[in-house]
Amino acid sequence: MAHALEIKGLQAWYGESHILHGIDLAVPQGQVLTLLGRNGAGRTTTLRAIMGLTDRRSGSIKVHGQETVHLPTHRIARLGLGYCPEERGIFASLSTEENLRLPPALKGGRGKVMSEDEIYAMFPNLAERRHSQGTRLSGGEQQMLAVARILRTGADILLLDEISEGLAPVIVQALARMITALKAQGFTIVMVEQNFRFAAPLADHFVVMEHGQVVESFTAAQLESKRALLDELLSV
Amino acid sequence: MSNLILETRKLTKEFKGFTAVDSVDLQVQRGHIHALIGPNGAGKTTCFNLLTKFLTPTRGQILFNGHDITGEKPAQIARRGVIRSFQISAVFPHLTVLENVRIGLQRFTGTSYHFWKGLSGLRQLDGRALELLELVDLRDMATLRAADLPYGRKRALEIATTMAMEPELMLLDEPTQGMGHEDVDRVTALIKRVAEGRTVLMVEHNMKVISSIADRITVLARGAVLAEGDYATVSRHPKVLEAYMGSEAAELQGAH
Amino acid sequence: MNKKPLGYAALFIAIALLPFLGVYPIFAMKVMCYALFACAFNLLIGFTGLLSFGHAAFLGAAAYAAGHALKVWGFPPLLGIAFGTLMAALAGLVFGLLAIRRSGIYFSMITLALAQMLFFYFLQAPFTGGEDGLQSVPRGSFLGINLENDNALYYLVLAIFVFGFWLIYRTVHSPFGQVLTSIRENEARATSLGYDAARFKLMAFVLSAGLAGLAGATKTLVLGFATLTDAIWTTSGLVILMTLVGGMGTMVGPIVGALVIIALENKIGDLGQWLAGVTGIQWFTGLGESVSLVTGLIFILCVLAFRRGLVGEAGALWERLRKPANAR
Amino acid sequence: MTDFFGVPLPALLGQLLLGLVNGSFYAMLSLGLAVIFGMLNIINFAHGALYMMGAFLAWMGLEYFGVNYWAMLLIAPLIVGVFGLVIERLLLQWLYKLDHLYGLLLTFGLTLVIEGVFRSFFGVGGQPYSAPEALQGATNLGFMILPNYRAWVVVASLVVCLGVWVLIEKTSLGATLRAGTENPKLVQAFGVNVPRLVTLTYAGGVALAGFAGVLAAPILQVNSLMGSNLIIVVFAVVVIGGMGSILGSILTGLGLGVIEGLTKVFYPEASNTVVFVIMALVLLVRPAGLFGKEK
Amino acid sequence: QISGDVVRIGIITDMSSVYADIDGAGGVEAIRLAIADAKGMAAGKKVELVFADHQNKADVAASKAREWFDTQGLDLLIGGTNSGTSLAMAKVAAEKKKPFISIGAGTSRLTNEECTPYTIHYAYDTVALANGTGAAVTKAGGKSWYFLTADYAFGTSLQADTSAVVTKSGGQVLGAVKHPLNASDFSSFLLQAQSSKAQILGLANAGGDTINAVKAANEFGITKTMKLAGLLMFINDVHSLGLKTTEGMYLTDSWYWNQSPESRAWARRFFEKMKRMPSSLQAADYSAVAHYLKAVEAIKTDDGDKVMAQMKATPINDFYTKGTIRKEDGRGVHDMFLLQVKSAKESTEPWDYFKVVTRIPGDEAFTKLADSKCPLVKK
Ligand SMILES: Nc1ncnc2c1ncn2[C@@H]1O[C@H](COP(=O)(O)OP(=O)(O)OP(=O)(O)O)[C@@H](O)[C@H]1O
Ligand SMILES: Nc1ncnc2c1ncn2[C@@H]1O[C@H](COP(=O)(O)OP(=O)(O)OP(=O)(O)O)[C@@H](O)[C@H]1O
Ligand SMILES: [Mg+2]
Ligand SMILES: [Mg+2]
Repeated sequence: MAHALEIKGLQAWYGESHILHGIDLAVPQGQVLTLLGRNGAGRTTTLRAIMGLTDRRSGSIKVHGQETVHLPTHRIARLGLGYCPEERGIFASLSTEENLRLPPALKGGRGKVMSEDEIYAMFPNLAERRHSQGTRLSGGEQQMLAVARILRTGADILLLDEISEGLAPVIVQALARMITALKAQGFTIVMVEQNFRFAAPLADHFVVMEHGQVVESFTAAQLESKRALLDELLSV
Repeated sequence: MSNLILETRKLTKEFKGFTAVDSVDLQVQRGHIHALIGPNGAGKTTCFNLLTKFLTPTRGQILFNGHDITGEKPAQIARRGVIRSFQISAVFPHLTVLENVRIGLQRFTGTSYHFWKGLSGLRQLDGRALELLELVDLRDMATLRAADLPYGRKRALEIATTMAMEPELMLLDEPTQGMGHEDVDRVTALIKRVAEGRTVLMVEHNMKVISSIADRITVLARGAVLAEGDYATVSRHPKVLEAYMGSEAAELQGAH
Repeated sequence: MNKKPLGYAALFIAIALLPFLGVYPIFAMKVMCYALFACAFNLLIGFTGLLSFGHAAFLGAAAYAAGHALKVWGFPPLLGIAFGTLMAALAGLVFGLLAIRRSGIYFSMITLALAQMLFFYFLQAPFTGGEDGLQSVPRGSFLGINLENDNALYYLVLAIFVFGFWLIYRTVHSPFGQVLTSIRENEARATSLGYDAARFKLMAFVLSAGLAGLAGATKTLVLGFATLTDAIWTTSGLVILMTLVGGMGTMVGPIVGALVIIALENKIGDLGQWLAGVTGIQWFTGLGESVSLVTGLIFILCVLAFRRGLVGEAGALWERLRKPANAR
Repeated sequence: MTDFFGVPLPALLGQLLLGLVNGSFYAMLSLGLAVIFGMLNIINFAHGALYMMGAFLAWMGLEYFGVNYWAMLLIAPLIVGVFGLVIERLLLQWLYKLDHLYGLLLTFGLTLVIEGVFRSFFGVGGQPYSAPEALQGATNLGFMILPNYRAWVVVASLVVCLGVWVLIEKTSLGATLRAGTENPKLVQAFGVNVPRLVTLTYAGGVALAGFAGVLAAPILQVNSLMGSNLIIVVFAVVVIGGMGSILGSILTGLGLGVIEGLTKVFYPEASNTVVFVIMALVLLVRPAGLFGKEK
Repeated sequence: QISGDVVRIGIITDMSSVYADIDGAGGVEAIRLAIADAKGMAAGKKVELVFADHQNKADVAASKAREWFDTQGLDLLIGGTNSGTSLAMAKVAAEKKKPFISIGAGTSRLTNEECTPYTIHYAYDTVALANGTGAAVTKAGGKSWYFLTADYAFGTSLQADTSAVVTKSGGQVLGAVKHPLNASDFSSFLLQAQSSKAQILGLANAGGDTINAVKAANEFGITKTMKLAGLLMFINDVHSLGLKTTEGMYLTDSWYWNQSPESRAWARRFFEKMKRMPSSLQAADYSAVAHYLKAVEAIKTDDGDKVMAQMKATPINDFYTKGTIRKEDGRGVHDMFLLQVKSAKESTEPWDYFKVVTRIPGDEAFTKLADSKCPLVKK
């Protein structure tokens, strides 16, 4: 099976502090991988390192087989990556609509390009607040916008950081349905989730991180057998 | 004194033709942990901002202990004993954990404008500061820089600093957001502990937290009050189910 | 822990001995005035996080006010200086009320613009003598000691300098200073704790303006004149440079910076000629005519490579040298 | 003839028009500052020096290479832009992670250096430069004689300002620019080459200054200090306008030019300070400036 | 008795800023020429020159002067341009009892309120300029005046002095408009001036302001109806404006390089070195130092009091001027010239800019002793 994303020995630093100590991950095309771990385990950092947003990194990151560790961020993105950051990153000076339209279509992306109508159908809140300034949206609305934004670009590998955070239960359910749908359409997804109940039914693979290292890695099928271990690792 | 510590009357906030908070009559009982919940964009944070005057209400009144505080400035309101926390963590990153709390305590010494005094006066406050840190399990981290704390601990520090102000009313905006389960439980317990003898008004999405500590819940939707009551009442309210909790309601008890 | 006061005491005693070591008293006094000016500026930028680009206004306001009081009204020296300081603080209050509500770069630009307005006032007002300056300000006498004597004046200036420095040190290490720090770190949070951030910043600003005024008034007494140079915007730039070169947010940095910059301003011509002599490169003879060019280069260099300034970098080096030693 | 506070109406109209000419310079310079500030978060103190450079380039082009005004109107901004490119790559790019004030300080140092270099080559005296043949002479508007060149200045700068405004507020490139202003890393993570965008923005912003310089050369004295006198006033304009919007900086620039022009009639002594007085008043009422947004 | 066995001369002037062109490095070069002409010797001892840039800062000028007097045994201090610095240096020199010659300062206070026994004000002052231009132009037919005045001490006093002279000479002042320093745009002010219908527009300003004003006057066709008179202008200003814009303007100066064969000869020498023609100040630098060296040579001492007495006792007589230094207040008194800018056609060679309209005798140009406010003048 072709790996959409393949990471070997990834190390990353913020300034002087060494955060990731050799991460190995492989995500097959069209599957969902969830990164679990306690606060500060380095999951966000892993996603940022993939995008080249850490101060320094080393190791190997292959996107559709192409080495990217030496590439600048925008070149990496153009290989078909869509990143939804933990802090959402909604632009205050842009309206909701402009925020949505901001990310350019990625030439390298092989994913399905969602139309604006489809997006507004998925998030009616956004349709309603279409012309208001990006950061005037409520916390949850911003979260929706951040996810919606990368679905337009044709990225086929999505990196989603804590997207269920701060959302009302109804919306969380909608998101879960969306991810299932995206998966069915062939998107490859790497999720960071705190909300295990949200992530559990969606993922094909689970990776547990601790102190910048992978401590456990298993498939959905093995989930039940790993429950006890997980409880211990995550104190769920 | 009346049993109501905080009351709003027809509190309204409009942003360029959009009504974020729509004549809300909120009544918070002294000694309660009062939760404010609602779908995203319901106007909860805006409500907080109005109560602390980080935003100016378009209409309506805010009464604290029976005084009309609608016209007061943020710092004034804080001095009355209404202290808020922020949705994103707010500590003084380059000060030590101890100093963070001491800044809060310092206000009561009345020396804050004394630029000719030494710091020795402030050291007397260290004892009280450490007590507060003890309360949130931060005592052994007292000498660290706040910036070096893990996220969950920062929230705890924030609560300790807020406590230092001896608030009558604490406003907490999503205190458990972005926390691991471990920390969520810790902070929930913490809130319960610190709420003794004072009043807490909190915004929260985590139903487990709400169900375990809230005495009373107000549900906002589209800027207006949708329902109010204790957890049992609210969680069965059909409109709340529809607007907020979704089909998950049945299993709500075990959420998260 | 208590080594610091000792260090400062040593520094001041060393300064007190300078005239005996053949150092030019007027030069040393001028450096002290600018050092105090820079320290006052540093109180804002280094400890409150506000970059004022108009501090020359306070230096100038005090210089003219003190000069006028001493010369025309015949005030005794200390009273004249006090008057100048007061006027600067007053100007600081007005500037502060207008500027303090904006932060960051806006604050800098507003202070710059207000200072420019004051400059035009000084230029046009009759009592300042326009571009001739306010000349022949008498030094007078203090406690019966004739201050026309450079050495006598030297110790008076030293005393003023030590007082100013002490006040700044006190302010930084006071309850007030703590609140300032917290406001610099997170203004919204400080407000929510009940601190009226604007009032604290305003007070710091007035304090800094007053101290800058103290420096300006003293300078007038030392040199015997006040001119537009004191109030022009390039002087505001100069004090920033002094602080930057010495080290923002350090106590002694601005003093070192003032020394370096004043020495450079006075000696750069000699330096150029010396360099030309040593290297044989004729271009260096022109160095004396390129003060601002050299100043600009230092600015760029400092911002790019030595942001901590001389004192800051030295401190960092010291830390680095000490750490491995401890580890071993 | 109608009088207006003792000033004949035609004269007043004349002064208004002249104010507009000055306003055009303010508008163009504060616009450049606003664009650069937006994208790089740097207050480009060197803006005045680069404006001076534009004027000097116009003069040098004619003096040394016989290149005429019209060609220099294109070439000079280009050269200034390229120079900006070099500055950005060489110096500014290291400052983005730091506090804004370092950008201000660095460009302040840069101003001293640029002015110093020009001064050491060309002295401080002005250089003669006259308007191109086609624009010499004046038109009698009935109420005043308007030199053709001044009319051209107003038209040219209005066109340029409007063009920039459309580019930034109405195009997707503009949206990307605005987003890059806030969170460059994230925009880059969307696949936009942000460093290049930043460099080009700086180059574009200073090219505007260079363009203004060429426009100014026939009117004002071309000398090494012409920029530093102007830049502080432009700062005041920016504060009044509030830097919140591109349109704001243009309108404020023009408006203040006109107000300054009126002051020259009614109370000439104050014409240099009037901008600062207005600034103080505006700050009292609207701390964020006329068009600025409260944070 | 030459102190330190060397005659040390120092010049402190603006070498880097607004006034650097009219004095600056050229001034230093002129002094070098003067020393070279004395074969580098005076009273059998070597003559040395030191120079420094005061950056238009009075404190820099004063501290440099002080340092030179104290540590280098400076014998003569020359003050270049900028009034504030000259006033500050004069005080220092007086304290050290050494001669101080101010060349380029405009302020008349140097020989009035702030006079000292050791100050010589050599080339010109604002009174002389006012007298020169005001009287001569009015007599030449420019009867009605309007002023464009820089709104600070210098401009206002220049305007006041000139107005007085104009009225006295039978002219009429129709009004004035004040403009702030460094007003980049003069068009508004000029339109106001134009509507006064005066014959002469007196520019009571300096440097960049004058240049910008002249440029705008030309652009708005004001030069067609009014004649401009620059009250403080130097040849360098005309050079930077070009003849096309300045044609027909009046100005007063103490010297013009093309005024006599000796002047021409000296100016050539200067041109060789500096690649431009000297300003009157640079010529005055030469003249002042030469005058000093002759005095030292004559009395074989560099003692401050004696040299001052000698310099005041001997008339100046060189290519620059023929005149005296007034004993009581140190005012250099010599002829001034009303110059008019040639048209491009009339100009026959580079830097050939002026024709001399009238010569104004020194005692008419400068403040009369009777009017002096110098406390040293006994009345
Ligand atoms: N910009 C930064 N500079 C320095 N250290 C950082 C930075 N961002 C994160 N860290 C540190 O890196 C470590 C890993 O952080 P990361 O954000 O990847 O954790 P996480 O697993 O995503 O946790 P969370 O649930 O808090 O998001 C933490 O110790 C954190 O303090
Ligand atoms: N400054 C503003 N200008 C315009 N609209 C605003 C502004 N602030 C908030 N809003 C709008 O008001 C509504 C309420 O926002 P608020 O932040 O109070 O929601 P919330 O209840 O806290 O939601 P969440 O749980 O998602 O944080 C949202 O629709 C938001 O878009
Ligand atoms: Mg994370
Ligand atoms: Mg919220």
